[in-house]
Amino acid sequence: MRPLSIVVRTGCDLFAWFLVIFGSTIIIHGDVTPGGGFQGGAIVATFLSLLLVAYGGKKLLAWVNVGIFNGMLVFGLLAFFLLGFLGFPHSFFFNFLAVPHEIAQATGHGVIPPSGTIALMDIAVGLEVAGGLSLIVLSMFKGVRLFREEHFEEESGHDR
Amino acid sequence: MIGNAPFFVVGLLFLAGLVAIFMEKNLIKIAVAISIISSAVNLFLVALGYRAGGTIPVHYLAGEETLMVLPTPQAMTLTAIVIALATTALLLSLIMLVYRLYGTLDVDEIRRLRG
Amino acid sequence: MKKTIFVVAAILLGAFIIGATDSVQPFGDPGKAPMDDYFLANALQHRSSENVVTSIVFDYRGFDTIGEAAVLFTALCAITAFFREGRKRP
Amino acid sequence: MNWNDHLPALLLAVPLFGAFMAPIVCLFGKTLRNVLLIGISFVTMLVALLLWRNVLVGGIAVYVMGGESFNLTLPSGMALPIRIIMEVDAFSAFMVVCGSIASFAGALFSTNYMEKFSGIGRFVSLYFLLTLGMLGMMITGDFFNFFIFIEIASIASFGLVAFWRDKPEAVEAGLKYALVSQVGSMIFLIAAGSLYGKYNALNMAAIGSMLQFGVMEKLALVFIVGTLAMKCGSFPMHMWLPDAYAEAPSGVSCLLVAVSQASLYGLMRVCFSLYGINLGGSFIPWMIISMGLASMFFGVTMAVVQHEIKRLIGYHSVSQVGYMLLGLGVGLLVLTDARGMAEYGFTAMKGGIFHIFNYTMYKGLLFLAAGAIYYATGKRDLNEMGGLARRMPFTTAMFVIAAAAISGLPPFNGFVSKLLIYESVFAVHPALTVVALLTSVLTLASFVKVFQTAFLGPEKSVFTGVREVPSGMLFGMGVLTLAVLGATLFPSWTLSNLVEPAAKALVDQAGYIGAVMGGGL
Repeated sequence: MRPLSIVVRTGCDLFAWFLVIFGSTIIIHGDVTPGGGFQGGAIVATFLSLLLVAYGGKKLLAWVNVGIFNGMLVFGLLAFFLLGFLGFPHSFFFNFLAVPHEIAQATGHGVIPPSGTIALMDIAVGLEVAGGLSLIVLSMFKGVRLFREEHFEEESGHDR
Repeated sequence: MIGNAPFFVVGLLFLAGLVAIFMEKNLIKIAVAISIISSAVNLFLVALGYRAGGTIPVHYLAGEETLMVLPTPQAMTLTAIVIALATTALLLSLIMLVYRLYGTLDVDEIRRLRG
Repeated sequence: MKKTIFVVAAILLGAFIIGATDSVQPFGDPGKAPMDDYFLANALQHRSSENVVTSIVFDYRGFDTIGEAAVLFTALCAITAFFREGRKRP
Repeated sequence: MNWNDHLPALLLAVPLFGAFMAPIVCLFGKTLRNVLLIGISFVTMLVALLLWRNVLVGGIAVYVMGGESFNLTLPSGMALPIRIIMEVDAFSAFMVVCGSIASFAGALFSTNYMEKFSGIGRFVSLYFLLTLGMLGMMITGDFFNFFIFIEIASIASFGLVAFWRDKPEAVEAGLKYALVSQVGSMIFLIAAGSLYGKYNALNMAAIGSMLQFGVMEKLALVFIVGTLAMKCGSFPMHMWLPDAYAEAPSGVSCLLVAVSQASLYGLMRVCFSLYGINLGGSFIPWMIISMGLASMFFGVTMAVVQHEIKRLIGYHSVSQVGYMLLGLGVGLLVLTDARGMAEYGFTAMKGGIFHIFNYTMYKGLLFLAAGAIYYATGKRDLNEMGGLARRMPFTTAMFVIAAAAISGLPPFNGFVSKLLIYESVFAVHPALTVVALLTSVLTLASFVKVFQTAFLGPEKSVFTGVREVPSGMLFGMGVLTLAVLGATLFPSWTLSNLVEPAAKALVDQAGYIGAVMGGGL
């Protein structure tokens, strides 16, 4: 993909970051307002696709480090799994951190949100979805290279 | 019938998707048809949960309202949307691979497996 | 020939589905909903989650959600496996 | 806290953990990756066996995901379950044992088989996710959860079928499977949604306890049966199955066999435990029986003319699924008729269920043996092979055992289950037995052909460099051979411990519903 005109690139420079902030807001306030991990993560992932469209693939691939997205993905998944696993004396996926509404209102909010694992899982899933969708976009873009470059070994099984 | 118009629309969309799958030759159009079917199913789930006059199932925004729409279909739809997204991405990748190996998107020409 | 059969079958199936719209509930009136009323009544009290949908997604039906995350992860694994950089040809 | 109570959750948590850990572990080299692949699938098998033992001793195991305690199915003041409930009765436990053994064997086989390809980290993840989807379908008691596990299993299988991305046939098979399966899943979701709309419940037992057989339920039943019959590869929609089985890597084909059995499980669960005695008339049972007959006959006739080994075995899968549909369909036909049930229905169900075990084991073994032949010779066409018996003695021996079992030769386990099916369906109509016998004869004929052309005969000059396959692959085949020989040598033990409890649990609709609806406070 070729980079687009300067107008588009400047617009992208301005607004792409706000998308990340908007997505993060939706992720963090998932237990209070409409939205949640999946929706917010999808919005955060638009950051990369916007940059890809505006600047073209060559420049973008020089900027990004795929390891970061892989790390976000695996960290989100393992955190989600661990939060489910910690509920184990009761049962898998038991919400062991939740505080009932009356107590939460009487004592005020602490560091951990009163909805317990709901809010934490929101963040974990948000990380996972943001990383995962970015990786999907990136690797589908990279897949275009398979059409051009011929110096990879063919992988077509044992029977060829 | 007219009271059930949303379900009727779901049926029409589903039918449109099915016919497109069988009639279209282009693989990308078939992928679009599958997307349409998934959207029809999502619409169906959301329509199941509507209660006449109900509000959004968020206590903070609904205020003192007591009648809310059913939340479970919305949660199910969220899940189904993500699944549809994942499948669409996978289908498009498979179509890219097919185009790379066969050089065509016509379903009638992609027939190495037969019998 | 084969195509005609398929199209006829598709139209029959579609007619089936459109006809079935009469047998589902009337729109806007789901009738008694004990499960959903339980969620609406208890999500705020027990879990102090204002958003009932999120409390269903992550708590009451939390196991669905890890399945959903796994679906996304599966699609990602499949796509990155398809477009992997294979070994360089010597 | 007693881990025995949490086995249903652990059964799903272990492969899930393996799938999520695979990207990290694969950074640390090949050995650790193989240890993960084998270790996690071995632990899964262990958990499955423990779960099966627990269910045999203690009855139906119920597990509430996210509940305050694991067996509190109904919260106070509620008549319906609100959370996702895993329900493991003897039939589910039986299926779980079959599936996890196949998964373990495929994992052992894949370590050596996939060695020289890139992207194995993703392969390991996909393999565990496929195992997870299969096991989840087998133990879940919730409709929407069932849909999710169907999707996990099918998306993972698209990825694994097309894993050799430079092979046009593999990509085409994956795409074909993806198109067919996606439409099917959406139809399943419509059925689940309409059941939810009517009863405001997603739990199978809860819906089963309230079910009235009206127009909507009939439509939902037809949708579910059609979809799941497609996913287990029965006749009118079987076209994807031989392609996908033949083009997938062999270890994966072995697991895919078990995954299609999970769809069969879902079909039987919906027919027996959800609709059960409410299943008015005999339309659905006869539909299942005729689908079974058609799959048996057309599958085997297509198989006889094939000349690629794995494709031939894939067409035999279609015909073998027919046996199970026949046996279980006859059981369904006489579900409300106590006398017919006692006389022949229960025998038919025992035959069908025993055949599930046998089929998973020997069909997995056949796929693995075919994969070993591909690995050693690099050829896939039967006409180019010959005289492999001297070069690959172990593979030959195991292939012979599997081929004898699938053709129903007397001492082997395939014979026992087929005999049970023959003698019981004869009471319904003699023509059914005739078709089943004919299928069996044709199966024998085609496997004699394979054995004779590939292993016997004069040695071809191109095969002088062929050697026996590496030990990992032999061990993978050995696990399944042990299972086949075990069921062969101890048929009465297998029947009374594995099969009969499963058949009893499947018939016992009230028990399945009562485990959820009767418990709690």
